[in-house]
Amino acid sequence: MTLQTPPSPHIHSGLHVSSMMLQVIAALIPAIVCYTWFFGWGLIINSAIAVLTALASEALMLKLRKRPLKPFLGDGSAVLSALLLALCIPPLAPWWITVLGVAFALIVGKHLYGGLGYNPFNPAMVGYVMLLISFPLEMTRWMPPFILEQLEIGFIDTLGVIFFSHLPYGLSIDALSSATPLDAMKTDLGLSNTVSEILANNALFGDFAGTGWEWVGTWLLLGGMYLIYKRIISWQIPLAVIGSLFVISAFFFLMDADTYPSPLFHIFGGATILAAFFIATDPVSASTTPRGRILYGIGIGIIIYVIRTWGSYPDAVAFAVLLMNMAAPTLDYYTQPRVYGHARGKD
Amino acid sequence: MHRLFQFRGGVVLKEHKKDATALPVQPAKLPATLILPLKQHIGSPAEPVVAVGDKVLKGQLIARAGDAICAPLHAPSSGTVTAISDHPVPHASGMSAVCIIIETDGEERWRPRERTLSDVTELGAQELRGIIRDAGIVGLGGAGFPAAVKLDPGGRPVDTLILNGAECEPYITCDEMLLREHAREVLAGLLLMRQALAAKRCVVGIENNKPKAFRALSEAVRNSGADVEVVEVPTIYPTGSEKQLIQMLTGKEVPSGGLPIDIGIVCHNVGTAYAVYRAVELDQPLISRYVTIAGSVAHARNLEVLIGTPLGNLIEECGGNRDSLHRLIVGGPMMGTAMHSDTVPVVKGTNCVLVESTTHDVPLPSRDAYAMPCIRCGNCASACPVNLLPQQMYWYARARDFDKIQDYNIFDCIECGCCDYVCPSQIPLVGYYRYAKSEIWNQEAEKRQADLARERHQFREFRLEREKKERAERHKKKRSAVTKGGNDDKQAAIQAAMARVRAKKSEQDSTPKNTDNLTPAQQKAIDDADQRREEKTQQSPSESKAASPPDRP
Amino acid sequence: MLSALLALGALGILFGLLLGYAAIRYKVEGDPLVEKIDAILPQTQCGQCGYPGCRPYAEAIARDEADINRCPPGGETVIVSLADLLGRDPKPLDDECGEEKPKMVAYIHEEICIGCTLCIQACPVDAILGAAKQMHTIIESECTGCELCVAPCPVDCIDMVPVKQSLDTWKWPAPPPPPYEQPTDSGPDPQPAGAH
Amino acid sequence: MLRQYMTRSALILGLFALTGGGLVAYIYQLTEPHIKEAERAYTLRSLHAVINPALHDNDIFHDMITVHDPRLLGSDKPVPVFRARRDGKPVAVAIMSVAPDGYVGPIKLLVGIHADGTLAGVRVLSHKETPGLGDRIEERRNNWILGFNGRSLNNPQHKGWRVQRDGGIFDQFTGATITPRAVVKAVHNTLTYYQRHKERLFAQKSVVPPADSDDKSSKER
Amino acid sequence: MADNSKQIINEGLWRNNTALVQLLGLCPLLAVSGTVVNALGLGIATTLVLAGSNVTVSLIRNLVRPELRIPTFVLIIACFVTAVELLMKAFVYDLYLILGIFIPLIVTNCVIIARAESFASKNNVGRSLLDGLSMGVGFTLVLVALGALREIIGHGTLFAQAELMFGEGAQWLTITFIDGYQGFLLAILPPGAFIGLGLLIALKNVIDRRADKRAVAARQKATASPPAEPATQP
Amino acid sequence: MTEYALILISTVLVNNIVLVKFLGLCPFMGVSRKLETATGMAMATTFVLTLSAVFSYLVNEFLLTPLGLEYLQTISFILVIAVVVQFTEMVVHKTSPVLYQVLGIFLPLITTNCAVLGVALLNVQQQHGFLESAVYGFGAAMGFSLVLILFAAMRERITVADVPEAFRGPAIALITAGLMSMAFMGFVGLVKG
Ligand SMILES: Cc1cc2nc3c(=O)[nH]c(=O)nc-3n(C[C@H](O)[C@H](O)[C@H](O)COP(=O)(O)O)c2cc1C
Ligand SMILES: Cc1cc2nc3c(=O)[nH]c(=O)nc-3n(C[C@H](O)[C@H](O)[C@H](O)COP(=O)(O)O)c2cc1C
Ligand SMILES: Cc1cc2nc3c(=O)[nH]c(=O)nc-3n(C[C@H](O)[C@H](O)[C@H](O)COP(=O)(O)O)c2cc1C
Ligand SMILES: Cc1cc2nc3c(=O)[nH]c(=O)nc-3n(C[C@H](O)[C@H](O)[C@H](O)CO)c2cc1C
Ligand code: SF4
Ligand code: SF4
Ligand code: SF4
Ligand code: SF4
Ligand code: FES
Repeated sequence: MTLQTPPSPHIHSGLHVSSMMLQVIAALIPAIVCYTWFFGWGLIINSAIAVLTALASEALMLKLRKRPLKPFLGDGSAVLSALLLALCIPPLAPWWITVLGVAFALIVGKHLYGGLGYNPFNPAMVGYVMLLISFPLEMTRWMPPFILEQLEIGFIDTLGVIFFSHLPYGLSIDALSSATPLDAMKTDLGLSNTVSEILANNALFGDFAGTGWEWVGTWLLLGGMYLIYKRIISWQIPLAVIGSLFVISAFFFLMDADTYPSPLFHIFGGATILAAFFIATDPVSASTTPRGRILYGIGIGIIIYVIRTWGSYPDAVAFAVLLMNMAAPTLDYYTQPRVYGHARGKD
Repeated sequence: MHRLFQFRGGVVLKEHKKDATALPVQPAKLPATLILPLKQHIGSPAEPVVAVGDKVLKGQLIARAGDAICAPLHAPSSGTVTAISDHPVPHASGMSAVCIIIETDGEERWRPRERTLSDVTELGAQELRGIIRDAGIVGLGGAGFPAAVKLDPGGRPVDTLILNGAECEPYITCDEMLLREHAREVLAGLLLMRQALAAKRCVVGIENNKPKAFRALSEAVRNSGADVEVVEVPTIYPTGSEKQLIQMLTGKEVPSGGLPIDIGIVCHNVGTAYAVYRAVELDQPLISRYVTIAGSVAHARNLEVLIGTPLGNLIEECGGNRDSLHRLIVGGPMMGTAMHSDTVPVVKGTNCVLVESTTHDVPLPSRDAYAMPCIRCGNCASACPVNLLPQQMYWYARARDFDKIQDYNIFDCIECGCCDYVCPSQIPLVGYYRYAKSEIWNQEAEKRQADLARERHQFREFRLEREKKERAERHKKKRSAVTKGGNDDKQAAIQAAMARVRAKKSEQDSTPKNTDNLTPAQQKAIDDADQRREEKTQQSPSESKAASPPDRP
Repeated sequence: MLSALLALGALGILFGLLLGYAAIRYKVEGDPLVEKIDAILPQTQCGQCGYPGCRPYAEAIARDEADINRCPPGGETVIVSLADLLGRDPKPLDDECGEEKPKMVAYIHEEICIGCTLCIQACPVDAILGAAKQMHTIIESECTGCELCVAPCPVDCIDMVPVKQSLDTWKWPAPPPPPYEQPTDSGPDPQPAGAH
Repeated sequence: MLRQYMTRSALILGLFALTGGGLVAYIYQLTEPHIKEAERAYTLRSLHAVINPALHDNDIFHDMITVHDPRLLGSDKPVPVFRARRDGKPVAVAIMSVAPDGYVGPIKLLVGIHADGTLAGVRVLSHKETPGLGDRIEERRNNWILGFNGRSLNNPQHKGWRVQRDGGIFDQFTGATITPRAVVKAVHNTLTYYQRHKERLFAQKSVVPPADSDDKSSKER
Repeated sequence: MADNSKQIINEGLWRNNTALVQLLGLCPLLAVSGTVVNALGLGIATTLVLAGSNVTVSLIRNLVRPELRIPTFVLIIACFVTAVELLMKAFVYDLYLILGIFIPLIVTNCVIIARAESFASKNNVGRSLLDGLSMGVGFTLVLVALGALREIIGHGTLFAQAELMFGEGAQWLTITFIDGYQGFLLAILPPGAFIGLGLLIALKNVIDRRADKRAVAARQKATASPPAEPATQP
Repeated sequence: MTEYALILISTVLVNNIVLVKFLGLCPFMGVSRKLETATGMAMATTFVLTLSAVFSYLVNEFLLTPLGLEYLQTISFILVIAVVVQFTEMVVHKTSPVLYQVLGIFLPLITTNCAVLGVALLNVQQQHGFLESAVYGFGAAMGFSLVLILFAAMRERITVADVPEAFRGPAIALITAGLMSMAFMGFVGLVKG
């Protein structure tokens, strides 16, 4: 009888990568349901396309790299990336947008680096930014929430739009597309309107951010809280992202409320909440030291605000995340925590 | 109430301490052979003072301490020395080392008492340390460092003596049972240690999952009226680690690369205190200890085991099946070492034998068959009690970047395994750190060797150069002497030739040129060789052809 | 045309003066690089690199005359360190120099030795003891395993034996890479090269 | 020693500089006329895209002045104005004005205006707008820019000089309103400038275009 | 010698290709590979300068002293570049405008100084010329390949604006693959340049590895066959 | 003052010399294998780039323009750069062995860094004044240093990643640079002009 001689420790908590991923997916579901309620079946269809593409790309790359499929297809990370990317794509975007984005995300953003755990950039955001800079037209064609336009396009109609660019009877593409609240705000500010005028004159804006969007944001917030509670994500990144965005937007808002929208608008507008809890927290591409995570989050918050306010893009979450992904290894290197028994102040 | 300071990180583990504390401790059965590795401690191996065939008495010295950091060895029972040879020892490598093997005679005959009992409170520190050293006591809590050395503050003031009764690993209960059954003796041992150290205060830390042990010791303290604080500490792994316990009890941190004594603290295990008591008061050297046997055995329990008892005997005694063993861990599930064989003996530092067999339900929830890639989730860093970045160290260990890994302070890692335990990718992190550490040590050793080789090579170059020059000089002299010609020069030429002969002769007589600057070890090697040479020249050269290659020193 | 010539000529002369001045004024001698390279080499002094010892090889590298992958005793570790130091890409060991082998030491069968002293003359680190017509012995702790003493021995009494492992020299093996990361085919392998 | 060394260094480098410089200068002299011609031809091509060459008989390339009006012409640097004449009488001007508020950055325009104030043509000289969205102002991609031909300050009336979405008559692009808006505004401003300074624009004495200043402006593409 | 020049050519075109292996001259490579025509234009200009400077450096290689080496080489290169620049300005002005600052920057194209330093300053004129030409052509080939890749993916065309280089008559050269192709902007934008070159290098790795494997297999066969031969003999 | 700040933001982020303007790519790819060397290169380049931007401005303004010799810009600028680099190297080598250890091997490489000549030429092209030229040069150098250091830290991680064989080394590094440049596109429009 030969005895097993693995190194210590000989027991394990039983935590597993796939269970983490599954919990994150679970935390997204309420928000997805809410999104569908306000914006129709588009997201569900896109998600399905995205997940299928993700699994196919992942399987293809694993085959090419001669790696076993089972542990990696089953780990849930590809599905999660796909869902997060689908959440960022306009609900009525043509199918090939989703396919291209997800495939790029997983092949270039993830597998060229060695797959799970090795990608320095957030794959979903790599896919998204690629789409945004390559297909700005398709990627900026959002739709208004149903309750505003009194229109409701059903499942079949949505399929028609996504797969065949086939518009439902009696609807023009213009009726189906509208800017996001952030986009509208930016455009109108460019026309020298004041924030309060803009908010008052456009039904797109709800109680504190965009109609519909604010509810999606709330559900995402709850989901994120759940993840923090379960210790799937650390508190540092979400807090730093939202905190820094709040501080900097409050500063400008207090200086000049006419040209700078309120902190609440910034936090619930666009993809801030999604980014803070689900995207910036992607463990693989984020900073991993406690202090590094705080700086990483602050960086994201500030970049989001700077680009939103002075740059060309109405929302900047994806850029901010990628930019800070870039900085993460450097941050990790320079923010090593003080080790037990080492003098304070000298890291 | 004593103020507690929280250390960072750590994990809460599931307890498995109930089973083994149900039965009282009793001595284990006397095994037929006792196997006593010469090195059961940190430091140099002990040197045998008995020969094969010698009869020994229980407690008799069988190997003496060679230098300062060493511990002598005593016969745990009476019997005959049957061999002094290689035998598997409890080591992760599964390798063998030199052991004294004693066949017991079952008589358990003690050696005569060496010291008559005096009033121990009057013993001086030096005397106490002498007794402790001669009793072969090493730390019983883990590392096995000779206790007498640790009890010598070397002139530095000792503020606090900490007695470590935390016993934070699941399954292990030997310290708890010891406290429950011998609280008074442990306390006495503690006071003796304090006497040796002249420590200002004494604190005993006991995890709050051992209320009985805590009560027993508190009562003993109250009864004796001694000035000792007994403190309950929270049950978080690894409170039992010296550094973490010190931080928890005093709020101080042992400086990196330093020792607790540097901040005026000495920490000992409760078992060590008990051993000190027995050595000083009862004149009994360290020949037995409490050992927990747990896991896939019918009766998990603690036994008082003679040092040298093979593990297999203990497993059988507790109703385990030696044939269906799957994994055999010496120590706890977090820090313990998996053995290659169950014939290895209990040594002084063995506190627990954890058995996992294929026939019993497997009690240990272990890692998956293989690891996923690290997803940098940082769970490991949150769990690390030393505040390291395990994920980075893993990353560089994998990449064999041993310079970088030292930037991440790998040598502060206490190998507690917390990071490993919480890692969702189930990576054998500690395995990587051990690998990296031993590679680094090895590289350093090689570097030292290379430096030595460079030095010797340079010296040789220098020597050759010198010889060449000398030769050239001589040559020149000779030539000039010859070319001068004339009668009176003849004389000079003859003299020069004679000088040459003399020089050559003295060169041959003196030791070879390449042995100018030697270390004692080298000198010894030379002497040995010379001796062999001498022997050889007496006997005929072809006789001892089968000489084996010498071992590396 | 003329102004162009003048302007450029003037610039050229000015800069030439400046650099000529600096070349003399700030002249530096010696090359600390050799020391650094030499510190990395294993000092086996075996000459497998094609140079008569480690230092000459170090000098050759510093002069950019020799590649960094010519030292078999140093193996991959040395190549990687050199690549790091010199900012080059590591490459596999040049197989014309030899291959990486486990560390060995020489052992003289003392009963065969005739005391010819040829091995002493060959040993680059004076690791052999003995005198004419007397038995010779290797000082094991000094022997670098360079094998240079093996060939000269007229009676073939020198063997290279592997360094014996003890508990103190034992190394923890690297945990085996998970099966999915086993290198799939040839090419550089980023994984630790398995257990030692 | 030092002096000698320095002089030798200086001589060597000076010699090389001299030889090289001589050769280059020689080539320069050979190619200079060609270069001048190429530059002229290049600018003329743009100019002729906005002003029909049949309409004038002067050397429009050299009949140039620079004017300065940051508010209406969108640039705080002097802006070149080329003048077309027939028989000495003013026919048209081409103004290199700038639309400063493009989506990404300023958009350089060449606005051709007939003497009567109608637009002869507008072209985009350089811009940084989003490819695929804002870049449809280029003639290469879309003939939107030709929609200015024939317009004037009164055609449409003031309110009409906007994109449709803001209540004007000019198309915008789906998903990109800002770029056309900026261009429309800049063209309107340029027209206004012309209206105000018409007389002076033709009267002022021409400066020979410094060869590199206009090659610079076109280089930035 | 024949073998030697073959080796020089092989080095330049493939084995030690400046762009794919040495990773030198990346700036122009990435910046002007938006279309094939631009790429070709810059490639030719670079090759000319490379060959010219290699020859000159090789001629004067014994004249310079250490502290002046780099300044002198750079000076020579700069003269060639300025000459090329002036010529381009005079005769292909439109192309000159598009290539813009990257014409003068040929001076700092690391390839050129690297070849001057590591080859021309140690070899005779003939070999230096050959080296310059093969390195330059190797560089141009990669430049054109990258240009083609980006142009096809980005615009769906090939040889667009050929008239810039070959005059108005050359418009027919332009090939349009898909009419109404919207374009995949990523390929034309800066990121596309980096990623495209990355893919080309990966492609070269794959090809090399295949070749290596084949060579190894061939060698094994060669060593394995001799014992087999006697068996085939009657 | 804001003018200079804008130039800085523009050169560091919006028109990053490496990722957007495509200058200085060879050192960017060549000396980014290790964080420490990258830091050394960044420091050396910052010094030389700023200095040569200033000197080139002076040569252009007071020698070439008055004589109408603009076509000799390339030649004279590169001479200036080569001399600045060479001089710096010799001085550092002699006066500060420590600094030379850090920077020594990078200095000669800087001559052939397009960014240095590029900045000198761009300064002329954009008609920058003295201070503007200096700030522009410094900003470009900061932009270079920023991405070089970030890139080096990323590469250290990528080299130990399980990258597919064909992509190991320069291929994946270039793709990373591509993704970095994609991220930098987010700054488009931050400074109009
Ligand atoms: C290599 C080594 C050297 C030590 N040297 C001393 C020493 O000189 N004096 C001392 O009091 N303790 C010394 N110790 C003991 C430590 O202070 C500590 O108590 C011992 O390592 C037990 O700690 P552990 O079981 O937590 O690992 C040494 C320990 C080791 C491992
Ligand atoms: C992670 C870890 C856990 C430990 N747990 C205990 C423990 O529970 N009880 C104990 O006495 N020693 C424990 N030790 C050993 C102590 O650090 C220390 O070596 C010992 O208390 C010193 O006493 P000794 O010299 O008397 O053995 C642990 C060490 C480590 C590194
Ligand atoms: C990636 C991206 C690029 C854009 N590029 C341009 C552009 O080049 N020109 C422009 O006018 N608007 C551009 N926009 C702005 C939006 O499309 C903006 O909403 C639009 O100009 C407002 O007009 P709309 O109401 O017609 O959508 C861009 C937006 C995004 C997200
Ligand atoms: C908390 C959390 C957040 C995640 N966020 C992302 C994300 O933003 N984008 C993404 O592609 N994958 C995300 N993942 C999935 C996974 O980490 C990712 O695919 C890895 O980058 C793949 O190596 C996330 C996973 C977790 C646990
Ligand atoms: S816990 Fe495991 S997966 Fe998470 S960062 Fe640490 S090593 Fe990586
Ligand atoms: S084993 Fe080392 S790294 Fe891991 S938690 Fe313990 S001290 Fe930290
Ligand atoms: S091969 Fe290595 S060990 Fe041997 S001489 Fe050369 S450098 Fe030294
Ligand atoms: S004894 Fe032999 S093998 Fe050892 S160092 Fe000397 S010559 Fe080399
Ligand atoms: S080509 Fe630009 S730095 Fe080399």
